[in-house]
Amino acid sequence: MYQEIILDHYRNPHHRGLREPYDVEVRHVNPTCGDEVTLRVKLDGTKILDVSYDSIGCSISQASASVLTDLVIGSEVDDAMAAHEAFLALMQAKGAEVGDEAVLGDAVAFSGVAKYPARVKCALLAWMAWKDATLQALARHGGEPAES
Amino acid sequence: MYQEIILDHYRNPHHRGLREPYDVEVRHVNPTCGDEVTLRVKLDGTKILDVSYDSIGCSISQASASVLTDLVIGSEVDDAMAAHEAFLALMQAKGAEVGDEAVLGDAVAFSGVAKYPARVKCALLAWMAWKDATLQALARHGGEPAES
Amino acid sequence: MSFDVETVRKDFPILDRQVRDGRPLVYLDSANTSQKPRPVLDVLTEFYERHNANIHRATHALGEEATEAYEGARIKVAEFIHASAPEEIVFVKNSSEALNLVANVLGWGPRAVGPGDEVLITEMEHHSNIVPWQILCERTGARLRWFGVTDDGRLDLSNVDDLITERTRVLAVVHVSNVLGTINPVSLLAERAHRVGALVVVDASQSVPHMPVDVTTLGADFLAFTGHKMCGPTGVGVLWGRRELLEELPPFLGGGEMIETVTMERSTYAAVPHKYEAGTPPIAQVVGLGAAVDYLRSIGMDAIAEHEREITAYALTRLAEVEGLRVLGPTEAVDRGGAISFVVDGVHPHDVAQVLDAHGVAVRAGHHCGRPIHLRYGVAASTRASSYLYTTKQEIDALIDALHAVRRFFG
Amino acid sequence: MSFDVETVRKDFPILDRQVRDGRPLVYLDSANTSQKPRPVLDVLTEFYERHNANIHRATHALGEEATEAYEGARIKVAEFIHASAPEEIVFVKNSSEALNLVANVLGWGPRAVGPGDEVLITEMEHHSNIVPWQILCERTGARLRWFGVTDDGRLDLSNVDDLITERTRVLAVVHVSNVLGTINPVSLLAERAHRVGALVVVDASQSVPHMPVDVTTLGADFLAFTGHKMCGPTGVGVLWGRRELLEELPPFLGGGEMIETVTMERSTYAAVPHKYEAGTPPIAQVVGLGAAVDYLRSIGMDAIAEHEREITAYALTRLAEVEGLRVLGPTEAVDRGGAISFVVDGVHPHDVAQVLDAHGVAVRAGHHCGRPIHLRYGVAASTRASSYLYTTKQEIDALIDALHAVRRFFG
Ligand SMILES: Cc1ncc(COP(=O)(O)O)c(C=O)c1O
Ligand SMILES: Cc1ncc(COP(=O)(O)O)c(C=O)c1O
Repeated sequence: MYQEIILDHYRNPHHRGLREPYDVEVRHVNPTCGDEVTLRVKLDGTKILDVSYDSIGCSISQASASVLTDLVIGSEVDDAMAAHEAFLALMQAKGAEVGDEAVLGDAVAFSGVAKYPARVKCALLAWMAWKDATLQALARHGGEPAES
Repeated sequence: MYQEIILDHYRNPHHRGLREPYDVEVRHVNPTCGDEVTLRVKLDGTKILDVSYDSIGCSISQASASVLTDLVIGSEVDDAMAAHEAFLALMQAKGAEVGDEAVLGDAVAFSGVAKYPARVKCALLAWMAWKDATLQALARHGGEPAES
Repeated sequence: MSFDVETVRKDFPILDRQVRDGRPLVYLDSANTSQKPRPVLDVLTEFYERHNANIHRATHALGEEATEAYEGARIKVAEFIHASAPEEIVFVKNSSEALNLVANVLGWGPRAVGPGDEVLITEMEHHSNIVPWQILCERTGARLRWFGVTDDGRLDLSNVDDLITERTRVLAVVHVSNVLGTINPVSLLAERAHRVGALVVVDASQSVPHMPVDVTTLGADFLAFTGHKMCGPTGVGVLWGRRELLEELPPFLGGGEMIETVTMERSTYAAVPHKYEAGTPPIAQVVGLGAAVDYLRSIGMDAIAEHEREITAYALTRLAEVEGLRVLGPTEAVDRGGAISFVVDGVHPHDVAQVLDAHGVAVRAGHHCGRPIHLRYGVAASTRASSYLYTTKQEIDALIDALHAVRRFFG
Repeated sequence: MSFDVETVRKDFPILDRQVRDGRPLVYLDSANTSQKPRPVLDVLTEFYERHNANIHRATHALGEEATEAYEGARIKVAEFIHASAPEEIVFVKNSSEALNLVANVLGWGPRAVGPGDEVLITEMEHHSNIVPWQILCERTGARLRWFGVTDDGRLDLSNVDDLITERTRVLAVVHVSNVLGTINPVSLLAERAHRVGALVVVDASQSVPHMPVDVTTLGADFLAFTGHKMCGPTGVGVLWGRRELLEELPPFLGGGEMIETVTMERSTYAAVPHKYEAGTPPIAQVVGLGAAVDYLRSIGMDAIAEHEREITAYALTRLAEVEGLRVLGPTEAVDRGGAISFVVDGVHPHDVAQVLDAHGVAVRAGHHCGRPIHLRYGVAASTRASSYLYTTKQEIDALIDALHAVRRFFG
C-alpha cells in the first residue's frame, strides 16, 4: 500500500498550513486513533480558490490531504465533487479497482489502501473534511450574499 | 418424584387455612411461576402453638406446606429449626441423600424432588416463609413483652 | 425450494438428544429460546479459531477480518428487516437491553418525558416491556397507562381515543405476544400514535424469528428483537431505530468505541450506530447472528411462517380434544403466532410440565414473564408449548399423549 | 505443574494461522482481546449441541442442565476472585456495561450523588471508566475530579489529601492500565477512600486475566472485568459487588428474570444477583467463561503472572535497543502489566502497525480508548504490544525485527 507517490506526498506535503482568507473552517477527527485535520476552504462562487489544512496523522492521511489539495485547488466545485465521489468509490472497492487517473490524478495511488479497511478512514479524513467545509461554504453563499 | 406420600398431602393438605390468633403473617412468592404462600405463626415463648397458611401452587409446594405444619406445630422452635436445616440440606443434595425420618417425618419423601432444581424452590417456599415468620415472631417477643 | 421439516431437523444437532432415560427430546419451548443449526455453530467456531480479534480498533489482518465479519452481519440484519441503512441497526445483548435502552434515552435529553406526559403500553407485554417503562415513569414523573385485552386474547381497542391522546409520548407494544400468541395490529396503532406525535416502540422478540417483518411498512420507530430466539447465539440482541432518532437521542452506555473525542472534562460521541455500542460488543455472537439470518433466509421466512401456521392450527385442534384444558389467547390460528399457553383444570402448570418432561416433552410452566396477562385471565401461571421451523406434527401428538397422561396421573 | 509456553500454545488453534501471504501470526494484541483455547471452544459447542435452553424458567431436562451450567459458572467465577458468595457475581455483557451499571445506580436511589458531591477518577482510565462518570456528573450535578500521572507513568498521589475529601462519594480507578501497564496501589487508595465513606470501583479488565486477584484483600466495593480478555467468549463480562451494596442499590435494566412480582402499576425486584440480570443472559458465554476460568486455574494464575513478567521484562529490554523508540509508562517490569505502548520518532503509530502487520506482527495502533493519557504524554496515539500466557520471546524478537524494518522504511 505504501506506493512511492504516497510516500513522496507524505514526506513533502503540498499546500500545507492554514491560510487566510477562508470562508469556512472545519475540524474532523478519526475517533479510533485521535488523528485530526483542521481544514479551510475559500470559494469564489463555484470556483475553489484555496484549500489549506493542518493535520496530525499517519502517512496515509497526510498524503491524501496533500493529493486532495493538488486536485481541487483552482477547479470548479462540481469537478472536485466528482473527484471526491470517485475517490470514495475507489476507497470502498477493497482494492478491486485501479481508479481513473484523469479524474483522480495522484489519488489513484491509494487504490491499494482500500484493501486495508482500518486505513480507509485515514485516507478519507481530509476528503470528508473538505466536502463538509465546501458544502457549508456553498450553503453560506447561497443563503446570504458572498462576503468576498 | 411424585411419591405417594406427596400426592396424599397434596390431595388432603393438613392444617390448611389462615387461623387466629397469630403473631406474624408473611407472604412469600416464587418469582418464576407466581406461586404464593401466606403463612402465619403463633408462638408461646419458644413453643410453636400454630402454623396456618393459604397458598396457590403446585403439588410439591402444597404438599411441602402440609408436611411442614405436621412437623412443626406443637414442637419447640429449636427442634423445628433443626428440621428446617435438615430439609434444606436434603433439598440441596440433588437426590444423593435420603434424609433422616426421625427428624423429617414425611418430608423425607421429598428427596426425589431434589433431583429437579426447578422444583426445589417449590418445595422450599412454605419452609422459607415459616422460618422468616418465626424469626420475626421471636425478635418481636425478644424486643417487647409477648402479647399472649 | 420447498420446505421439508425432516431436512430442516437434520441441521439441528440437539434434536437427536434423548432425555430422562432415553426418551427422544420433543422440544416445544422455542418461544423461550430456539435451538441452533449446524451452520451457525460452524461460523462461531470458525470465527474463534481463525479470525478472532477486537474490531474497529486493530490495524492487523485478524482485526480486519473480524471487523468485516461483524459489520457484514450488520448489513445482513438490516436487510433482513428491510432497514433503510445498516446504521439503523444497533447491537445489544438481548431484547430486554434494547427496550431499556430506548426507555433510558427518553429519560433525559431532547425528548425526555416528564410530569403530564404519558407512556402507553398493553396488558399483554412481556415484563421486559413493562418494567423499563415503570422505572422511566417513576424517575421522571410521567404516567404509565395501558390497553387491556379482550376475553378472547385480543387487544381491547374500545378505549383507544381515551388512551392515545396529546399527552401520549410513547407507545410500546408487543408485535406477537409470547403468552397469548396474538399478533397485534401494530401499523394501525402506530398510525394513531404518530398522529399525536408519540414514538412507537415495538417488541418484535416473537415476530422477527417467525415471520417476515418489514420496518418500512410496520410503522415502528424502534424495534427490539433477540438473537437466541432466531437460531442465533445467546448474548446478542438488536435495536433497530429510525436514524434521525438515534442521532438525536442522548447516549445510553458510555465508554470505548462510542466516543468521538474524550478529554477529562467532556466527551463527544461517535456517529450512529457506534454511539450506542459502548465497549467490546458481542463480536462472535453478532457474527453468529449474521449466520442465523443467512440460514433463515435460505429456508425462507414465508415458508417458516407457513409451516408454523400449520403446526399451530394442528396443535390448537388437538389441544381442544384434551378435557379440562383451556387455551389462553386466540383458539384459532388466525393472526396468531405459535406460542400456545394453556391451563389444565385442577393441575398446576408445574405439575403439567413435570409430567410432560418425564415423557421427554419440553414446555415452559410459569407466567412466562407475563404476570399481568395471567392475572387478567384469573390464573397465576400456565403451561406453554411453542413451535419453530423444526417442529413436527408428531411432536404435537407426543404433547397430546403426554397431556392425557397428566390427566390420568392427577385425575 | 510447570509452565511450558509451547504446551500452552497447542491449546490455541488460531496461533497456527498464517497472515499476509503466509507469514506466521505473531499475536501481540491480547490487551485488546485474548485468543481462545480449545477447551473453551469445546464447551461452547457442546453447550449448544447438547444442553441449550433458557435458564431459571424451564421445568425440563435441558432447562435444568443449562441452569446448572450457568449457575456453576457463577460459582467458578466467584471462587476465582475469592468473592464471599456467588450472589456477588453479576453477569453483564462486558466491562463497560459493568462500569455503566454502577454509575447508573448511583444516579438515583439511596446513594444518589448530587451537587456538592465529587466523583474521583484518574487520568489513566480507559474511556469506559471516564465517560460513564462524566454522564453521571452531567445528569446529577456532581463534580468529576481526577488524579494526574507522573512522567514515569505512575499515579501522582502528591495531592491525595486535596482529592480524597469528605465530598468524595466514588473513587473509580483502573487496577492495571491498558495503556501504560502500570499496576496501581488500589488497596492504599481504597483505604483512603473508605475513610471518607466513598465507594471504590475498580476496573480490573487488565488485571483479572493476568494475575491472581483477591477481592477480600483488594479493598474494592465493585470490580469490573470482561470475558473476552481472559480466554473467554465475547459477549460476557462480570460485575462483582459487595452483597449489601448490590442489595441496597436500585435496579439498572428492568425486565424478565429481575423481578419478584409484577403488576401493571408496580414491580418488586428479585434478590441479587438476579436483580441485575434482566432478560435472557449470555448463557452460553457465561458457561464458556466458566470454562475459561477452569482453564486459567489449571495452568495457575501465579505461573501466568510469572510468565508475563518475564516476557514483559524481555520486551522492555529489547525495545530499548530500538533507536528513537519511547515507551509510555514504566520502563521496568516492576508493578507493571504486559501492555507496552510506545512511540517511534517521526513515524505515526498507524504506519508502525501497518508495517508490523506486513511482517505478521499484530499490535494495536491508536489511543487504545485512553485519549486523555496520550494527551498527557503529548501524543495523539501510540503503538501497543501486549502479551499473554501464550506469548513467546521469539515473538518479541519478531516484533523487534519488524520495528527495525519500520525505521528503515520510514527512516
Ligand atoms: C482497562 C480497561 N477497561 C475497560 C475496558 C473495556 O472492556 P470491554 O471493551 O470489554 O467493555 C478495557 C478493554 O477494552 C480495558 O483495557
Ligand atoms: C415478547 C418478548 N419480549 C421480550 C423478551 C425478552 O427477550 P430477552 O430475554 O432475550 O431479553 C421475550 C423473551 O423472553 C419475549 O418473548
